Amino acid sequence: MTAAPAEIREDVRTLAVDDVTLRFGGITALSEVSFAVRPGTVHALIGPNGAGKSSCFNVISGLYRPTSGRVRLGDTDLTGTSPHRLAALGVGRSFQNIALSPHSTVRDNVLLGRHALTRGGFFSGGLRLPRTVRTERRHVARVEEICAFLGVDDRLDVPVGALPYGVAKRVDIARALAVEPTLLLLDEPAAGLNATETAEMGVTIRDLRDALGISVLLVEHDMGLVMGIADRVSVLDFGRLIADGSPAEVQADPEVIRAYLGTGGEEPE
Amino acid sequence: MIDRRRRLAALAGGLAAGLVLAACGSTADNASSGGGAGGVKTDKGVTDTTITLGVMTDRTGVFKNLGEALTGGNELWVKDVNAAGGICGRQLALEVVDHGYKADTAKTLYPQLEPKILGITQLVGSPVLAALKQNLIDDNVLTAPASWSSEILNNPNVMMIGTTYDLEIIDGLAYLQQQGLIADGDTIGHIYIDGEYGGNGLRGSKYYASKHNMTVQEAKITSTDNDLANIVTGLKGAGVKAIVLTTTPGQTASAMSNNAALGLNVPVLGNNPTFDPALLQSPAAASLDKLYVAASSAPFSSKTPKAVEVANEYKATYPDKPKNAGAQAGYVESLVWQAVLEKACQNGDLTRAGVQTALKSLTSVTTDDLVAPLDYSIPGAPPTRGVYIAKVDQNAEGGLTEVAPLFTAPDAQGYKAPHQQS
Amino acid sequence: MSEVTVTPPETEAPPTPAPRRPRNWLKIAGVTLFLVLLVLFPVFTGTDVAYLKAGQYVLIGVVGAVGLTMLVGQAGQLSLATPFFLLVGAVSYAVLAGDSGDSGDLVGLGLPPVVAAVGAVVICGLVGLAFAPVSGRLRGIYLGVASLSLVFLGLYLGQSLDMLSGGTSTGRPPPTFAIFDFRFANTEPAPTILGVAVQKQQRLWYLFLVLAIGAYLLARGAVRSRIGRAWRAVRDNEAAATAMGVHVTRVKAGAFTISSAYAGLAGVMTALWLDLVKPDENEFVGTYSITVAIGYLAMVIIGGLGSIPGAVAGAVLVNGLPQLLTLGATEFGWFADARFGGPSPVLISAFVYGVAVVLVVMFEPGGLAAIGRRLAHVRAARPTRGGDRG
Amino acid sequence: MNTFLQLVLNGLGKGAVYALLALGFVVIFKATEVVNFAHGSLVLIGGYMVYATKDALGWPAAAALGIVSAALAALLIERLLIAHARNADVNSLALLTIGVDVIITEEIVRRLRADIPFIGDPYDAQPLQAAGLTVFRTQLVALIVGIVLITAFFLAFRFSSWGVAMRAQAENREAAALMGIRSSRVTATAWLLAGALAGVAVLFMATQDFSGAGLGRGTHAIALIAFPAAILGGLDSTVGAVVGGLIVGLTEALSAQYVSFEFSKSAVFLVMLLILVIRPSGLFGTRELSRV
Repeated sequence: MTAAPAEIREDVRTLAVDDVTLRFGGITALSEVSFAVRPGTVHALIGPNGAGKSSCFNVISGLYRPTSGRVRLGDTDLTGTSPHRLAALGVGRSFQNIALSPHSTVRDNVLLGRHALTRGGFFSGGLRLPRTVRTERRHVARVEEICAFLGVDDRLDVPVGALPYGVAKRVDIARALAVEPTLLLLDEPAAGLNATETAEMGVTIRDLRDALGISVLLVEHDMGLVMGIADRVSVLDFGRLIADGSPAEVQADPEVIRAYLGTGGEEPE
Repeated sequence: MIDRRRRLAALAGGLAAGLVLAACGSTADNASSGGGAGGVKTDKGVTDTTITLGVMTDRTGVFKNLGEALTGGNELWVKDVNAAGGICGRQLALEVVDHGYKADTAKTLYPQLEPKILGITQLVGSPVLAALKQNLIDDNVLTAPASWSSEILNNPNVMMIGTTYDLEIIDGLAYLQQQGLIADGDTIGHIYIDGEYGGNGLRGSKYYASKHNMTVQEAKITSTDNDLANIVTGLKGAGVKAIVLTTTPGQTASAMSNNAALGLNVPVLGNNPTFDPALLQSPAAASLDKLYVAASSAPFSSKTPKAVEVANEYKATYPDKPKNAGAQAGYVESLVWQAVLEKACQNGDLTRAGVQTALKSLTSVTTDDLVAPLDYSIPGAPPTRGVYIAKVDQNAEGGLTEVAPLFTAPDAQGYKAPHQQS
Repeated sequence: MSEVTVTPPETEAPPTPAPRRPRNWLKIAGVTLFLVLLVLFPVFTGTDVAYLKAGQYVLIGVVGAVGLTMLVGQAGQLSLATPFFLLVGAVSYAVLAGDSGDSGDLVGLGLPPVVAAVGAVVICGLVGLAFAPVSGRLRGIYLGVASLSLVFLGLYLGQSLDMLSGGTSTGRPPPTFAIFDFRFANTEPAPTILGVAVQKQQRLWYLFLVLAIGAYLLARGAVRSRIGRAWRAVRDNEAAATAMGVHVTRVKAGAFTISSAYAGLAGVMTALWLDLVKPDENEFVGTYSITVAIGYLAMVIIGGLGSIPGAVAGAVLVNGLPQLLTLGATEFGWFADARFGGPSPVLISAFVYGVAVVLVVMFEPGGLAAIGRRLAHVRAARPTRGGDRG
Repeated sequence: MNTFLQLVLNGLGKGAVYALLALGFVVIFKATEVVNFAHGSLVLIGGYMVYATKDALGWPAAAALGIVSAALAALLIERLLIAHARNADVNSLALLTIGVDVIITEEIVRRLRADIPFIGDPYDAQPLQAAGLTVFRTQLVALIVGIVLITAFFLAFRFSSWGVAMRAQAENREAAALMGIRSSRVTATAWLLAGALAGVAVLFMATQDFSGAGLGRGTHAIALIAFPAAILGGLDSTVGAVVGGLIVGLTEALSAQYVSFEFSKSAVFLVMLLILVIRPSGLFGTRELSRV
């Protein structure tokens, strides 16, 4: 269960969530939450509905600014960083409700992930200078590699809107990978998938961690998936961190059991 | 015939392919020149049997009422002249195009029309005239515009028919003062459409005001602003003793009706384009009695014999066309052309340059008093300074009765038009 | 950032460049033929300059519509401000290249026409950029109506700043365009092509053709490149775009800037086409009016939002049809009863493009571009929004 | 002072009609999130029917017929076109209404030919004067009709089953559908009502008192001025429509006098722009048009 990745890359750094509190008006969404995603691990963030998982995820990805506390990636403070700069810092993310451009092809969608790795505006693109075209070809090649890795390389020219949900989900992850992240944030990667697809997704997540040696932080409802692939699990309830440990430790934690039973929410499968 | 087919194909070609088929036609220049019948020199628009004049009018746009009447007047004249044997041994013909008061349409139509005509006997629309100004100069096309702004007299190819707007207003204000309706030192309001037409009228009231120590309260509007309540409210606040309008008929109605509604009740002076007989059927009808119209051409109901004759002929020929002063104005436009053509014929030169020369030699074109005698010898100057003053009259045909035929104020004589050269 | 080249398991295939589609000789031949026909158009029209004028007018529409479809279709920002930028472009050209007029009351800097034209385009881009605080904050119809305020503002400024615009009375003449000593005017003697003299109108046709093709290629390249992907990402999902490193505010502002610059170029062309720069007298009918705003929007809808070739097709329909019908009206006596309430060229054109807009939205959101693609069997799958492939 | 008061009166009177027009936009937007660019052409249809029949039927019957015609025309647009464009998003549907608007407007203008008929016979150009101030009868009638109709709308939104269904639909389309609220009926009713409002508004618009012009292209254009009223109030707010209408009327009247008349139309749009930059969904609006 805790197999370490093949090799730990030096550029993969620890994501530290440090004493984060988030308030909206009078409501406290997160209260003094701290945990760390170690390099090369698959780290899951779970909790019943309304526990603050999404808020926490959005703080990490820069969409919300915490009321207090810090989020750090290695030595870099992410707290005050504009969300669009995260990609360049090596943070890739996928979305719960596939946020792809339905009318664009798979290749085009995944290429967007290369945005922070490339340069060029209207004129360099418009004039199709040889250099631009060459760079573009290199990135297309890499994108096709990534797509092949996720098993969507046979549909590169298909508009995403025409794909089955499960496939689109993989394209979304491919796009997050195209950022060449050292930290991959996955927002409910199994949401909407059937049992077979979920199992495949689990394998894929392990594979990509193993192959790329990056860290993965996922928010997930599907306990089967989480317990199957996570190296470490953090549990939120009512905005507080109530447990943080290996899947086995967490499953045995009485407070976690109470939180899940008490709300009548998702039961561990 | 080949030419026609080629053009039809080119027309289709613009939308898709098919151009290849069109290429079979020749592109040789087919303009003829040289001596014609009776040893008269000709170039474009004149053959041995026909003189063709162009009409660029508005039949489908905002000035379609005016355009229809003007065109009717032009056509009546052609009929009359041809019945009397034509000019210079040639019959007259009109080539009429409709630009719908759109400059872009006119810009496309012009090159199609230009090779067929000697000159233009009616051109409606300030924006159209402005857009075609350079073309008219380049091609040396003599044009009688349906615009009476002295601003356009810097175009040597413009043949002004009658008094200009600025002079109409000067004469009109002088008439109001003569009648004791305004006095030196008064404040007067002027509502004007921003543009060649309104702006030229404003020039007139400013000139008159400067001569009589008056203050002009200006209100600039666009040609689609029809609700003038807020403006008249403001003018009332400023204590104006009279309102001058260079506006559309619809705007006149609004000004008049607010003049009454807001209890201002001052005399209002407009010029030819401000009034349309249709106003008498509008809800503003009851408030129109304060309106004076100073116009370079006679009203539709004018008692001038020639005006009566034209009106009757017009009514008989075009029972459905709108009845407004455009009929006489159109007729008189063409009458001046007649004088020019006859003179050019005498000179033996019916080329475009020839008609220009003929025009400049005319110092007193009479039009059976449809407009005052016209003098074209001073470049940039209006050819006449007299106006007809009329007042709204529910019972008169065309809605106006003359109160002063051919009135010329002393101030008008001393006025120097913007492009006047002496 | 590091581009790690870890070969993922289960794929032994080496990285290959994007598969090149086999050259479609039929398509290349078609495009070549089309270009040859465009180049020879002045030969076909010969002395019938009227058709050339109509053709030039279509090319103006092409430049404006290509710029607008990038903004509306690719970047997802609805704009009705095209006429405003046409006006700014036309006035800027006249001011930069012009003189102070007969009476000396105009502002004119007397720059060379090429510099003035480029300057006018840049000015329009900057004005578009200045609108960024609004265009960045508003979406959809709100932005559409907000951009409409620019048309009203343009009317007002055009009327008030007559030292720049020449005023609504007379306007001001735009200086003749010239590239070094080659003037876009009638000259004696004039060069000829296949026996047809290349005079002012022929020269303007070639100038406009080069500008339109340039604008087209630039836009097509941009749409297929990084910036195009960023536009579409912002259009479809701002949060996702942000996560991928796209600076949403900047990209939005950039799209508005570029589209405004395109409209500005169309404005310079309009000035040269009309031989006149003159603000409209009212906001509903005229060269820079709301009718024009609706017309440009119709072009990009009919063509297929975001599609560059579609925008060209839309421009041909919306700008070309009324011109051709008008020419046909005098040439062949069509619409003889327009003045008795019968159909007129303007009416028929409005009907055609009104119906086209309705039909496209109802049945073919990809517009003419999608229809064209289907006819050409370029692509089997049904793309619903055109220009993701340019 | 009198000038100022008179301007305020003018502004409020016009504002009442703008509010009626803005309400037409709001009703449809609330129910369907579609912005109806064809509102101006509905106004023209209503006005044209009044013009075409008032000599034969008398004004009251013709006015009723005009209102019904505009309502039916709106219903037809919804049933025949909008309802069949199921794949289109709300922004595309707004563009569709632009196409519809172009067609109807050109056709009505063609049918009017040279006429620009005034259709406010019973009250037009019969001003009431008191204490040096003038109240235009048209605007007074419009104000009263406006107050009655807008009150009726408020009540209907709150208490009628249609109003409840519509609010539910406005909150959440899917949920409303699940709860068995027949969305197509709510939508159709909204269009019908908006059309009727357009039919009522035109009775005041094509008058000497209100617009100074009869029915024509200009009448259609006034609907465009009402657009800022709906937008600055907030497209999904009934209160917003009323407040927006009055703001537009007053801005127009006061800026015409105290800045310049030619600035007054730009002023309306600039006020709208200012409000939008501060509150992107308008003064009382709760939603931005398209969601992320």
